[in-house]
Amino acid sequence: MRITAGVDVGSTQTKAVLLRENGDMKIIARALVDTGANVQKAADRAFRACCSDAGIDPREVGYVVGTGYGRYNISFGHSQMTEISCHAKGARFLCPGTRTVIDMGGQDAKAISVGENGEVLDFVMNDKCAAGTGRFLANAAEVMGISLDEIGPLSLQATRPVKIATVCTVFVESDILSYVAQGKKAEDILGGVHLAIAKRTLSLARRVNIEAVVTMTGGVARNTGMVKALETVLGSSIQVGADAHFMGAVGAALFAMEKLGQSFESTVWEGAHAASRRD
Amino acid sequence: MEKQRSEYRGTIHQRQKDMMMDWYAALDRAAGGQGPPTVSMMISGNCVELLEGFEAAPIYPEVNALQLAIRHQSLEPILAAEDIGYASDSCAYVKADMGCYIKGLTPTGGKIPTPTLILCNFVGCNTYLKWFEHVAKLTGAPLMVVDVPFMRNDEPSAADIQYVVRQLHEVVQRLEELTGRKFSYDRFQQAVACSARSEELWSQIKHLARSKPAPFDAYFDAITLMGPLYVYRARPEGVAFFEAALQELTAKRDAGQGVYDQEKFRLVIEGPPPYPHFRTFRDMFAKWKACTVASTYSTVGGLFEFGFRHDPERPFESVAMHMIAQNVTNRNYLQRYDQIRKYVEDWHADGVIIHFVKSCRLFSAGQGDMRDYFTRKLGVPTLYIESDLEDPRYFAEAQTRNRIDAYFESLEHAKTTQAMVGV
Amino acid sequence: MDKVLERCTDLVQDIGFAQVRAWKQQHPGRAAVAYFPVYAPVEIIHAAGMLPVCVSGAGDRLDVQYADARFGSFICSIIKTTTELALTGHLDPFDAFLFSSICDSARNLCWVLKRNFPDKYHDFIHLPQNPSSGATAEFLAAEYRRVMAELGGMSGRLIRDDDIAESIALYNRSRELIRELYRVRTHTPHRLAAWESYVLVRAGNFLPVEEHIAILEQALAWLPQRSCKSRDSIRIVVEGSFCEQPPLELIRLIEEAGCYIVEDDFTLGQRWFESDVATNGDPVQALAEAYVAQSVYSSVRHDFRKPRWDGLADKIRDTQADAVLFLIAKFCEPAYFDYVPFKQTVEAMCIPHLLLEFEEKLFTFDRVRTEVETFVESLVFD
Amino acid sequence: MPLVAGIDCGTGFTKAVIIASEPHATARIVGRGRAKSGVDSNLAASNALRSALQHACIAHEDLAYVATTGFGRYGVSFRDIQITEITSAARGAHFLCPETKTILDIGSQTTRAVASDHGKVKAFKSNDKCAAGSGMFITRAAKYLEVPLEQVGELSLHATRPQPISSICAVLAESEIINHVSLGVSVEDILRGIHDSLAERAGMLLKRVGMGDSVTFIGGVAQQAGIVRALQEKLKVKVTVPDGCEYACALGASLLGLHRYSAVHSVTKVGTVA
Repeated sequence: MRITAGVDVGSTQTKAVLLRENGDMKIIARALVDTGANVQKAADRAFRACCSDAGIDPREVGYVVGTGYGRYNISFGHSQMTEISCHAKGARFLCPGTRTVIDMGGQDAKAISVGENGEVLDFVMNDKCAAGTGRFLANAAEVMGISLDEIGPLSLQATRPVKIATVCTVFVESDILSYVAQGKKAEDILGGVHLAIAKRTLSLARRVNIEAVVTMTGGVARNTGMVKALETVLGSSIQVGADAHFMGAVGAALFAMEKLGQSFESTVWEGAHAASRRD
Repeated sequence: MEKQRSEYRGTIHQRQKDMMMDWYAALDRAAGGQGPPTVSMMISGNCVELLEGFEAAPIYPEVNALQLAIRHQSLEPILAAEDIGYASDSCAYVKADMGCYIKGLTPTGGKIPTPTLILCNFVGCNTYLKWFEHVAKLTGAPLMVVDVPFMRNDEPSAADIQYVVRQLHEVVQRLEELTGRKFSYDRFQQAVACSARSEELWSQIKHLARSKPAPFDAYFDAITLMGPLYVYRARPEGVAFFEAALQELTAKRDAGQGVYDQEKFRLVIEGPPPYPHFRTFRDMFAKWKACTVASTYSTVGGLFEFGFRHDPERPFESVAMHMIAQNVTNRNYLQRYDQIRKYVEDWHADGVIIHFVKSCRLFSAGQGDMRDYFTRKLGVPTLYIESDLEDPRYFAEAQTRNRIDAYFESLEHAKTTQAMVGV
Repeated sequence: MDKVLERCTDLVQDIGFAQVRAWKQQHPGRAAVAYFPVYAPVEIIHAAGMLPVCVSGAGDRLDVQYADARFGSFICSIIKTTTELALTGHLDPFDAFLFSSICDSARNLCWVLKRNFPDKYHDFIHLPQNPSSGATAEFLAAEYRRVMAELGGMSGRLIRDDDIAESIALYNRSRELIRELYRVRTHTPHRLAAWESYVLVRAGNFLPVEEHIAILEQALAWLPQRSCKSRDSIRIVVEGSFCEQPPLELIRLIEEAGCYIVEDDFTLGQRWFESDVATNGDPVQALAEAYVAQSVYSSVRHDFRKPRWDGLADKIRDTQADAVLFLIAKFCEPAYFDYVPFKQTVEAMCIPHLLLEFEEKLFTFDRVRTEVETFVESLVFD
Repeated sequence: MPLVAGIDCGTGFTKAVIIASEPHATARIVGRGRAKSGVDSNLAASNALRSALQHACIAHEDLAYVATTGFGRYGVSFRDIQITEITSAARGAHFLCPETKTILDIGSQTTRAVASDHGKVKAFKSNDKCAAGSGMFITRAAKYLEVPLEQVGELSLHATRPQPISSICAVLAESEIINHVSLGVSVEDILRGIHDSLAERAGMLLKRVGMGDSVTFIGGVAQQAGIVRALQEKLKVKVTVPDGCEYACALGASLLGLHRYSAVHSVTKVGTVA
C-alpha cells in the first residue's frame, strides 16, 4: 500500500489531498484552507488536516508533490509540477475520457488539451491581465452585495442579461453600478457578468482544440451559473467532477504516486481503459 | 550552476563588445565635432553600405534603446516620454529614445551626436516613420525617407526595385550636399563586397546550429553577434570578426560541445527578447536545457541563411533588394510562417516559442494566428507568452515561469509516454 | 428626411451587409470589393464594375469569440472585429479584400485573412510614404496598374482609362458634396448634428457612389429650411478617429454634453482629397499625382514637406474652434504617436484640449460623460 | 442670506454640505452629513441631506438651491443643477486650501489628477487604462495580507526595504505580492511597495496635468499616512490633506451651486466665492 499527497497552493486557497494505492487508487482525504500571507504555513495546515482526517501519521505519506503558485514554498514537498500538468492529470483520472480541461482559478483561466495518457498536448492561459478570471465573479458579487455562492443560481434567472463591455476585474464595478443606477434587475446584471466571462474564457479556450469530453475544474466550477453560461456559449455540455476544486491537488498526488516508483504503465493503461470504456 | 553553463563566453564575445565600444567612441568624437559625419537609420533593411561611400558612421536608435534595457536603465526615459504625452501602449523603444533626448541620457555615457542626416529606411515598421519624425522635430536635424515597397508578392517587382534605387540616388545627392563630400562609388562597391563576405560567414554560423548539439544559442547568443552585423558588415573589421566567430564555433561543433552538457530540447523562438529581463528569461530555458537553434529576431538585420548576398556587380540594385526582400520586417506575415517552418524542419526543432512583445505590433499583431497555424496545421508544440522588449513593467515573472515550466513538462511527458507506448 | 437618416443609420449599423448582398443579386456576376480604412482608390474598383465597400470593424454589434485567438492583447478593436466578421461568415458576400500601408496591425491582418480564406482575393496596396521623391507618383501609378490588372483578371474584362476617368468625375462630385456638408456644420452647427452628418457621409461606404450622391444632394437641399435653435455650446474639433470609428452613441453624447463638433476626421478616407482629382490626361497617373499632392493631412500618411500638426493648426483656425477633443481608439498607434506633436501644437496656440480613448464596444458611458462634461464645465464655468 | 446644499453621490457614500453666504464675506459651512449610497440615489441623497440639515438646525424649505455631483448626480430628483465631481473637487479643494494648484483624488476605482487655478479646472486626467492605480489595489492587497485597511497606512511607515510592485493589473499584482510573501518579505515592506507604486502611478497622472510644487490630496485613500509619505518622497512635492477632505466634492458643488444661484437671482454680490 502506498500513500502520496498533492498540495495545490493557489493565490487565494490551498488544497491538499491524500491518495492511497492499494490495487486501486483512492482519495482518502481532502483539505481546503485560505492561503493567506504565510504560504508555508497554509501548505502545512492543509497537509496535516488531511493526515488527521485520514487518521494517519504524516510519515506514512511516501511522496508529496506541490503545485500552484506557492509550490516552491512547500517545505515538506519532494518535488513540484505546474498546475497545468496537474489539472490535466487529475481530470483525466477523475473524469475519464476528458480531452479538454477548462480551469477557472482566482487569477488564472486556462484551457488544456489532454492526451490519452493525461499528458498535456496544448494549453493556453489568460494574458497579462486577470480580466475574466474567477476573481471577476468574486468582485461582481461584492459590488452587488450578494454572496459568492448565490450569484450563480441567481444569474440563471436572468431574462434579459445586460451587456458587459469591460472584462477588467476592477472596472466592471462601474459598469455594474451604472446598470444598478439604471434600475436593471440583479439577475439580469449577473447574467450579463457570467456571459461576459464565459465568452472571454471560451475565446481563450478556442486557441486549443476544444474536443469532447470538456471537463471544468477549479473553484469556479462550483458556480452552476458559470457552468451553464459556458455550456450556452460553447453549445455543448461540460462535465464537472465531484472534486473539481481539488483537481490540481489530485493530479499532484497522482504524479507523486508515479514518482514513488509505481510502474508508469499501470496508470497509463488505467487511463486508456477508462477512456475506451467511455467511448 | 546553470547560469554559467547556459551562457556562451568565447573570445568573440569580448571582441564584439570592444567593437561596439569603438563605435560608440566614434559617435562620441563625432558629437564633439571630431568624428565622421553620422546618419541615423533603423536596423532592419539598413543601407550601411551607402554610408561607406561617404566614410560616414551609422547611428542606430534601436541599439541605443536595447542597450539601455539590457542595462536595466530603460524605465526612467520611458517615464520621461510618457510625462510629455506618449501613450503607455505605444512602442517603448521610441519612448526610451525620446526620453534619452529629453533627459540627456545615453546607454554608454558617451555622447550621441545630432545626425548629419536622419534617414528613415521605412521597411514595414510604420513606427519608424513616427519615431524619426519626432527625433527630427526635437533635434532639428534634416530628415529624409526611403520608402520601401512592402513585400506584396513572393518577389519584388522591377518597379519596386527601380523606385528604391531612384530614392537611394536622391539620398546620395542629399548626403553630398550635407557632408560636402563627394560620394565614392569605389568605396561603396568595396563595402558591398565586404557585406557579401560577412553575410556568407554569418550564414554559415547560423547553419552550424543545425547540428546536435547546437554549438551556440541562436537567440540568446546570436544577439551578441548581431551588433557587428549592423555596424561593421560592410567593413574589413566586420569580415575579420565573422571569420573568427565561424572558426571558434565550428571548433565547438566539431568537438561536439553544445550550449548545455546535455541538450534536452531544441527550439525556434519568434519575436524580440524581453531585454529588461534578458538574464531571467534565459535562465527559464536554461533550467530545462532548452537550446534555441533558430530565431526570426536574428534576421531583422537581414535574412542571409537562405542564400541572399549583396552583389558588388550590382551594388545599388542589391542594396535595394536587401531593403525590400531580405529582412524579416519588410516581408509579409505568411513569408514569416514559412521561414519558421523551414527552421523547424531543417534545424530539427522540437517546438516553437512565440514571444509577443506589446511594443512591436509588426512582430506581434497576428501571432495568435501564427500559433494556430503551427499547432493545428503542422502539429508543432507551440508556446505563446507575452511581455515587452523595452518596458520592464510588462514582464510577469511568476506567470511566465509557470507557462514555460508547463510547456517543457508537457514536452517531457510526451517524450516519456511515447517511449512507454513505444510510438 | 428622417427616413433618409434612418436608412443611413441602418446601413452604417448593418454588419450583415444586406445592401451588398442585394446589390450582388441585382448585378449577377459582378464582384463586391471590401477595403480596409483609411484610403483606397475606389475609382479603380468602381471602374472595374465592382462595388467598393469600406469594411471597418463591427462596432459594438458583434461579440469577439474567435478573433481573440488570432490577435492577442494590445491590438485595436477594429482589427479584432473585422477578423471576427470574417470568421463568422459576415464577409461572405465579398469577393476581394484590399488593404494598404496604414499601420502594422492592419497590414498583418491582410495576410492573416489570406491564410484563413485562401479562395478569396486579397491584395495590399503600398501607398507611398515619401511624397518628396521624384519617383513616387510614377511608382504609385505602376502600383495602381498592377491592382487594375488583378481586378481585371477577376472580372474578365480589362479596365479602360476612360472608365477610370468617369469614376473619378463621380467621386469628385461626392467629395465636393461632403465638403459642402462639412461647411454647413462648421458655419451652422445647430442645423446639422455631428451624428447626422456622420451617418449621411459614412453611408457612402456601403452604397454605389451614384446613390450616395443623390442622398447628399437631398440632404443639402433640406438643411437650409430646417428650423432649429442654436444651443450654448463650445465649438470643438475632433481628431484621431480616422480609422476605427467611435460608437454612434458616443458621438451623440459628446454633443449632448455641450459641444458642437465643427470638424472631425471620421471616415477620413471619404474626404481624402482637398480638391478635385484631375480628369484630363492619364487618369491613373492623375489619381497617383493627387495622392502625392492633394491629400488631406492624416496620421497614416507622412509628408515631411508639410507636418500634420500644421494641418491641425489650420483646421482649428479655419473653423474658429474653442477646443480640440482627441478621440483616439484604444491601441491605435498612429494616433497615439501623433497626439504628442498635436498636443504641443494646440498648447502653443493656447487651445484647450481633452484626450479620450474609446473602444468600439462601450455600453455604459458614465465615465466618458463625466470627462466630457467636466471639460465643458472647465470652459464655461467662471 | 441664501443657504445652498451640495450633495456628492459617490459610489460608496453620499455626502451633503450646506453653506451659508453673507454679503462681503466668505461662504461658511453650516452643516455636513453623510449616508450610505445604495441603488436609489434619491434616497441616499435625502438621507445625507437630512443629517446635514439636522446638523445645521434648518429645514429643507430654507434651502435656496441644491447642486448634486458625483456618480449618481443625475439620480437626484430635487436638484437644481448637476456638476461633475471633478469640477466640484477643484472648487472644494480651493476653498479648503486656497493656494491649491494641483489636486489628487484617489477613489476606489478612479484616480484623478486635476490642475486648477483659483478653483477652476485647467486640466485633468483619470486612470482610464487599468485600475492598478486605484484604491481597490490597496483594499485587495490588505485583504490578502490579512491586514485591516485602517492599519495599512501606519504599517507601511515602518518599512525598511520597500519591495516594488510592477504589475499593471490590480489582480495580478497579487501574485507578485505572493512572490514577495513567499520570499519572506515583511508585510511592512510589501505595503510600502504598494504605496510606492500607487504614488508612481498617481505621479504620472499629475505630471500629465502639470504638477505644481504642492498637491492637495483628497479622497478616501488620503487617510493613509503611508501613501502620503510615499507621494512626498516619490514626487518631491508638499502634500496637503485638508481635514474634512471627504466632503471636498460636496462642498465644491455647494459653492458652484451658490455661484449659479447668485448669477440667476442677482442677489447682493457674495464674498470670495464669486
